[in-house]
Formats: sequence, structure tokens, C-alpha cells
Amino acid sequence: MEKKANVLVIGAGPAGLCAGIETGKSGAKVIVIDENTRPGGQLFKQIHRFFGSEQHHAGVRGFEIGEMLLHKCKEAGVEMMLSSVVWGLSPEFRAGVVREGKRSMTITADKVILATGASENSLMFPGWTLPGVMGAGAAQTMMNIHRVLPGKRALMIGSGNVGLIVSYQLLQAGCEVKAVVEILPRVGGYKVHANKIARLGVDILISHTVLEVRGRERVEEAIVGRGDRNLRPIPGTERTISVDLVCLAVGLTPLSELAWLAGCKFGYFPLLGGFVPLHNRGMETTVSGMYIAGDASGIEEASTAMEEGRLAGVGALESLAFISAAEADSRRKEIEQNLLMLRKGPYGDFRHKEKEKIYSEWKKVKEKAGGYH
Amino acid sequence: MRIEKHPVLPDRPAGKKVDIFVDGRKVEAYEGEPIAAALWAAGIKKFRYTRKEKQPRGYFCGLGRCTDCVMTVDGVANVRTCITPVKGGMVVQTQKGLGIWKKRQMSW
Amino acid sequence: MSGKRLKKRPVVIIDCPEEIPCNPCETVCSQGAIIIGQPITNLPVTDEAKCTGCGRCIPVCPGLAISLLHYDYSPSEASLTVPYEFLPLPKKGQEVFVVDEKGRYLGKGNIIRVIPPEKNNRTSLVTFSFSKKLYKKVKYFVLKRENLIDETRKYEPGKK
Amino acid sequence: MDSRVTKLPSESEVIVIGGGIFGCSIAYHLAKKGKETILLEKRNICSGASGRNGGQVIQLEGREKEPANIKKRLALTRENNIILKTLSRELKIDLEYRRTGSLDIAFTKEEWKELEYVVKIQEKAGDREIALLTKEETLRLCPLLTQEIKGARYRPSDGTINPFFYTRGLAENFVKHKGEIFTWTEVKKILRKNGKVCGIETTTGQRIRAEKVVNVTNAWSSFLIPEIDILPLRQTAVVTEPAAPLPVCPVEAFIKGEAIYANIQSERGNLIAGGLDSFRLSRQRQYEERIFLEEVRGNAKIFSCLYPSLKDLSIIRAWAGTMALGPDFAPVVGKVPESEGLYMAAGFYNGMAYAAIVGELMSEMIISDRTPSLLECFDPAKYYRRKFVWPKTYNCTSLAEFFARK
Repeated sequence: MEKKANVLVIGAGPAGLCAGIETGKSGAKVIVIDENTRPGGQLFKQIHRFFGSEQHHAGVRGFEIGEMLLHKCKEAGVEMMLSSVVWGLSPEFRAGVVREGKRSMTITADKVILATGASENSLMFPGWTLPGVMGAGAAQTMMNIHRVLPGKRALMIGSGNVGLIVSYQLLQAGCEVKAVVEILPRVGGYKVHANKIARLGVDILISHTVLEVRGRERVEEAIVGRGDRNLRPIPGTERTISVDLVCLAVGLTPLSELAWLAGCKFGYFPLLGGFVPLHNRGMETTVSGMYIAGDASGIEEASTAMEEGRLAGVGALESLAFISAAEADSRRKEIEQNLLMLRKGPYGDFRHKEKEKIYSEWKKVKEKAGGYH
Repeated sequence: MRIEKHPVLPDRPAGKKVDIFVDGRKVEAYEGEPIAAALWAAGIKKFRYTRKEKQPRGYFCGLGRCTDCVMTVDGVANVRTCITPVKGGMVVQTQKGLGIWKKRQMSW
Repeated sequence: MSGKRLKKRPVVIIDCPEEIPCNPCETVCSQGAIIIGQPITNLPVTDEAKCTGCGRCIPVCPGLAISLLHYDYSPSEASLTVPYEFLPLPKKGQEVFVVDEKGRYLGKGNIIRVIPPEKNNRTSLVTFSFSKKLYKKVKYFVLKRENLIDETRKYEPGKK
Repeated sequence: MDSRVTKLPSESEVIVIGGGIFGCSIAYHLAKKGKETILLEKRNICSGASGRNGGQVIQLEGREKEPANIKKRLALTRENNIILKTLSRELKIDLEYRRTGSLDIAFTKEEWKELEYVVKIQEKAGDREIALLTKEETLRLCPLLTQEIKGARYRPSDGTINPFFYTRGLAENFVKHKGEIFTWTEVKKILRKNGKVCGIETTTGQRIRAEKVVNVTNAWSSFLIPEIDILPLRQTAVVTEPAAPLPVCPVEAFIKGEAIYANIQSERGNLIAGGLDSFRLSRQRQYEERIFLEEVRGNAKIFSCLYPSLKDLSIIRAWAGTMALGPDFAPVVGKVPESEGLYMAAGFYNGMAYAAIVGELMSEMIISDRTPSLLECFDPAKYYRRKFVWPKTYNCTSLAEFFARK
């Protein structure tokens, strides 16, 4: 079976939905495709209020933003294809798709926007495979989507925003969070998130790491210890914490296999999660007509993902002549302003700098051109 | 354990309650929820034993990527329980190693 | 904060120490008492003279970093209004344990008022009273004794 | 192991270029025999064809009909099979070597006739265990195969091995014997002077002196030794999600004119299948390791033709890799003429069945400077400075036709 679209958006998370809305409302035939049974990506398990300003839906809870975006998608006439895995993408913008694990089809598009998100990193230590050790995001899915308590007493590894927020949500769901351990000598995430759980009695152990998780066929206790300046454990500082859940919140890695398949050039940007497809300010990758947005273009957060999705959409619209260059410029300017705002402060400056590096690497590659695609 | 009341989330949409059979034991589940969630709610955390070291494994990534949570479902081995929805009457078995081959009858 | 101002009427306390791009508190305040301006990573500044103590900024803060302190709740007691997103909800008149920023026990307190979650998109506002002497330290409250932390409960004694 | 942090030595007795299965095997045997050896690898150990195949140990691949070729290949692979039996113990790593037997399947009457002919010739040439199985016999052995088959050729002592463990085991044992591996170190050229090898130069301009250099870069051989034409050939493969253990063994089959080299089930349960190359590509593009959409789909289609009941298994990864062929479709192993101290080994269509014995024989050759009799027939001298006119673009199928016409 064959299907055609002006714009194919892969991934129905915040970036993908916003890209779909942006392109759909200007008249393009848009297909947003996602492997999950429900759209929204990780938005529907985000039950906390978002930061930002009014246009970023600040103070609104993540799952409510999800509902809002879905509604707008409908209004914009976006076609949503769920339970559909894109297993391959050719540089000619043909996507191999399997629907519901059975029906195979090809979607050909004029432009492609990749918004494939990220996956959680793992951490290995003795006992990390015991039932009860899981990704923080996995625990979040279980409690906030499926309404099942992942454990009664939890240990959180990692104090980035994910670790802190999921700790708070574990408390909300009725789980006791015994401690958050952080190998660095400072808390990784926002101080306000840390304060939220600290005043509820959750210990945030900086310069600590998990040494081992023990138990008979399931997590029963975790051993944590202090780490020295070189992040090596200091003998004699071990203590045992009785838990039945150990959550790993040790960062995310962009999911960009499709960009790789399509021949996009990559760069290594550890502060943004690792290998990232190079792109320009308008989110276009080194393959002309292929755009990338959200965590797949470097780990940031949902608000920036939404803006990047729009930005990619504007680029696609302009090159398809659905909007004039002037209109595109004015939309881009507005979005870039928003992004600039979101990439400020102690948690934003470095992301701004890394993104600038990506843009300049993209330029270098484009100038050299050549290569096989 | 299920979260019946949540301070922030609206009440769980009333789903259809069905029975599934886990290693011969009757377990109550909601139709359409992932098998893994139903098992965890019933306190079942061991989903399989590894082939070489016979170590227990459970729910890990929750996205269908890591394949730690695979079990034998209705005779078919290596089913990812974290993304496979519950259907009434399902027979779920703790998987040992790679399981035993049976022609697939289900589709997912 | 001037002692004089504190005594007049309740006033917001914003514990927002980092430059995060965020400004719903500024947007929601009808009195213009919270100022962030541009860029929105600026830290919020409270104009105590303008703050009426209405508390509308408390539930909108994504960091749950705003509380409302009333020093002169009664001759001997101060009160604090905090956002609360847990179950069960406390009841008016219930005795609670007041804690500091690290969850350490400071003393006992009483619930004065509970604005239920429906009013503010699932964030309740809870006001509780406590001894005036503690007003600088109190940050939150816990309902049950077993939720209090102390050194012996935090860690089980090491097994090895 | 990483040259970015480790300084390269200025000299070594022997330099082995290439960290694939053959490079590691030769280096291991040299080090074991006390020769000071270093191994240089452009990327990482096992990153080329050695890590991109199905791990099938097939002693006599294809439908070889030339009795002389059959004899010389079987002589090597039999020795290799003997070594493989005990290699896990020697290397102290489970190589997952299993003798599952292998099948070459006929789908049409013509193919069945061809197989009958091939088996007769191979038997005559000394292959005593080869057997021809009827459709019923084949299906009893491998009940998951499609009913459409006509029959198969069967060799019981073929099997599978884990190519990563195999290469890694050799590399680790090489290091144990005081060998040194430098990855991410690309050799730009082999330095030769007055008909003698004197060392190598890396792409970063560093030089290492050595009197003996072994070029084991297979598909990349001709970049370093242009006098001998080794032809790169790209192939593709796919791997499925794990399945319960199945009664399958390596299969060679030509379905609808398209090749599928083999399929095997890994110890982890995944099925690996491949061999399809749907595009004719230029020589330069044979090195393309990215895979095309149509190739994944094609592999999946052929796989489900072969095993209809496995058609619902999901493919989780696909890749392409570059193997190489000697000018006669035969391996090229031994001393390079007019360059004393220069050796090469390339063009193994099915390296897992040769690597162990070739490593041993090559190390002997390098140390004693005598060519072992088993290797004589693969002497590079035959092809030295000979020009071949290859098709401009080609794939495995078209190349086979090209050879058939020649």
C-alpha cells in the first residue's frame, strides 16, 4: 500500500504534534505517525506544571498540554497514524511503515520532520537486572498512565530534573522515596524541584552513588556509598537502604536512527545527550527537506521541543510554498525569540551554546558538500 | 498495588475487568492495559529467567525497547508484556530462557 | 523583609533562587506585586507594599516555591499557606508536624484552612498555624509522625 | 587499545593490518609463537565483514563444481573444523560453535538437477559426508521450511559460530601473549624499499618500522597493495527479535533468482538472515554500509518465503557489510611477489570456515618463510599485476553471471 503526504512527521510527542499543527493549519497535507497506541509522547505522564511563560503554557500540567495539542491537531486537519512503526526511511523520503504489527506500507512525502524523541540511559551495577530496578520514565509510565504503583519504597539514582520530578510524583502516588543519590557534588536539576522533595523529608545524597542492589529475585535493598572527587566510591562509607524499587534517572539519549538511515550527518554533543543530527537554525538536517525537532535534535525539554517542532514546520511550509518567505521569516523570528527566552539562565545558556555549535557544524558540512547523498 | 485515588490525575477511566491466568493463578486485570502493569499490580515482579544464568528479570524500560519483560503469552514465547495489551482469558507464563517454539497465532 | 510589613497582613514568600525561564507568578498577580520583566529568567522581586496576600500566585508556580506567611495570625501564632498535592487532604483543626526546608521536625501546628484541589487545578492550598518563634524556619508540614525524618529512621543500620 | 591515548611504537617485528577475524587470528598465532607483533585497525575490532555476517561455518560454499577447487578448499576447512572443536577451550571463551549441519535448498526442478550434479562431483572430489536429501527428509530435519522446496544438499559437520566472540577471543588472547592492538589507527601505505618491506605509515603521518607486514584488510586490500586486485562485494543482512529455539540450520538458497546466503539462530534467539543485494553498485559504493529500504524489505520477503511460519517475527536491525572476492572467486593467501616480507590474506567468501587454520598456517609461513603446502594453491603470485575488467556496477547475482560467462 502506498500513501502520499506533503509533510510526514515522525513521532507524535510535543515536537511532532506542534510540527503537525504548524504545517496542517497552513493547508499542507500532513501525516503524523507514532508507534504508540496513543499520541502525546511523554506528555501524558507529565502530571506536573510546566515552567515558562504564558505562550509556553506555563503553570499548566503536561497532560493538559497534551490534550490541548491533540485538539489543535484535529482542528488543523492533521492525519494521525498510531500503532505504526516507521522502520526505515530513504533519502528520497520514502518511509517503510508497519501498522499494528502487520500491515506493511510505504509513505512518500515531500518533506519529512523527525521528532522521534529520546530514550532513557541505563546504569550498570551489581544487581541492576533485578526485578524492581527500572528507568525513572518507566516507573512514571506505570504510575501515571497505568495507575499501578511501581514500588512502596524507592531509591532514585540521579538528581536531574527527571529524577527530582519522578521522585515527587512517586510521593504523590503514595510511594515512600528513601533517597535520591547523585554522584556529582551538586544537585543536577532545578533547586525548586529539589526543595519540593527535600522538605518532605527525602534525602538528597550528593557525592553518592549506588554500589549494589541486592535481593532474592527482586529488589530488597540498595547499598549506597560516598564517592570521592574522581567519582570513585570511598570504602567504609557504604550504607544499606531497604527499598523495593530503584529508579534510574541518569540522562537521555536522542533517538535518531532514522536520521542516520536517511543519510544525515551527525556530530557529537555530550551536553545534549551524545550523537545528534546536525541541523541549521531552521531545524533542517544536512539532507535537504528533512527536518528534526525536539529531543532527537539534542536533549532539552518539552517547551523547547514544541517551539522546535513549529520551527521545522515553518521550514517545510516555506519550501513547499504554502507560505511566503516573508511570512516564514516573521513566524521564524517569533519562534526564535521564544527559544532564546527558554535557553537562558544557568540551565539554558549551555544549551544555547551547544545549539550554536550544531548550526555552525551544519554549515561546515554543507559548505564542503560532496559526500554520497 | 493499584493507585485508586490520585491527588492530581483524574480518576482512572472505568475499564472492563477481566481475568487472566498467570502460571495457573487467576489475576484480575483491566482489558487493554499492558500485561506488565496487570502483573505488577498483582505483586508479580518476576517475568522470566535468563537463558544462561537463570536470573530473574522484570519490567525495565516500559517502552518495548529493552525486551527484559518478555513472557510466554498464550503459548507464544518472547512477548513484550510492557506493550502488549491484556485480553480476557489470556494465559501468561513465566518464561524460562527463550521459551519453547509454538507457531504464532496472535498478532500485535 | 521588614518586621513591620510582616505584621500588617499576609505576604508572599518566593523561594526561587535560580534563573529559570518562567513567569506565571508575575502574570497572575493582579496587583503587580511580583515583578520579573524581561528576560523572563530574571528572579522574581516582590513588592511587599503592593502584595495583598491573596495567594493566587501560590498554585500557579510550577516549582511550588511560593508560600504565604502571616506573622500575626494570632498573638502567639504565625500561619503559613502552602501548595499541597497529596492525599489524604488534611482537615481543618487537625494537628500537624511543622518542618523546615529539609523536612526536619520543628514543632506542632494546626490546620486552619484547606482550599480543596478543584479550585486551583488540583493544587490544594493549606494554611497552618505554628508558634511565632518558628516563623523563619517553617517551610512545610507533615501529617503523620512516621513521615517525619530523623537520623535513626533514615537508614537501616548497615548489615555489613 | 586506543591510539588516541596510546602512543604507537616506532618498531615491531611484525605488523598486522586489519582487526577482523583473519587479522586477529594471524596476530594471535604469531604472538603465541613468540613473535613481537602489533595489530593496527582503522576502526574497531570486528567492525568490518567479520562483524556483519551470519556466523555460518560452511565448508564448501556455493555450488562449486571444479574438482581441484573443491579439493583444496576442503583440505583447509577440514583442518579448520578440527581446530574449532577445541578453540573455545584454548581461548577461554565460549565461541558458541555448534555443528548444526547446513542445507543448500533447491526450489525448482532445474535446481534439484544442479544439486544432484554438484553433489556427485563433490563426492567424487573427496567430500565424504555430503548428502542429498529429498523434500520429506529436508522437512523432517527443518520442519519450518516452506513446503515449496524440492530437496536439499546437506552437510552435517557445518554449523554456526558467534563471530564477535570468535574475533574478540582471538584479540584478547593475542593481547595476553604480549601483542598490542591499536584501534582507530588507519594505515595509509605500506613502506617498501628495494623490493623489501620496511614498515607502514599511518594516515596521521606516523611511521612504524617492520620487516614483516601482513595486510589482512580483505575488501580494502587493494588500497594498500594495488598490484593485486581484490574485488569488494557488498551484502546485506537482517536480524529478528529473539524467538524460542527453532529447528533451523544454516541455509543457502536461491529464491526467485535472489540469493540468501544463510540464516542462523543466535544463542540469544535472534534469527539472522541475509545475502540479498538488490542494487548493482559501482566498485566504490560496494563499501556503503548503510542499508536501503528496499533491501530490508527484500530480505524480509525472502525470509518469510523460506519460513512462512516465521513471517510475524519483527526485524530489529539491518545492515550492510563489505566482503571481498579474489579474481577467481577464490581466496588469495600468501607472500606478495617483489616485496620481501609482505603477506596478505583476502577473498574468503566464508571466512568463519577458514580463519583458524589460515591464522595458524600464515604465522608458520611468516616465521619460517616457507609456504605451507595447504596454502600453495592460493598463492597471490597468480594474480600479481594482472588487470581484470570487472563490470562497472555489480552485485552478487550479476557477478555470478559474469563469472559463469567468463
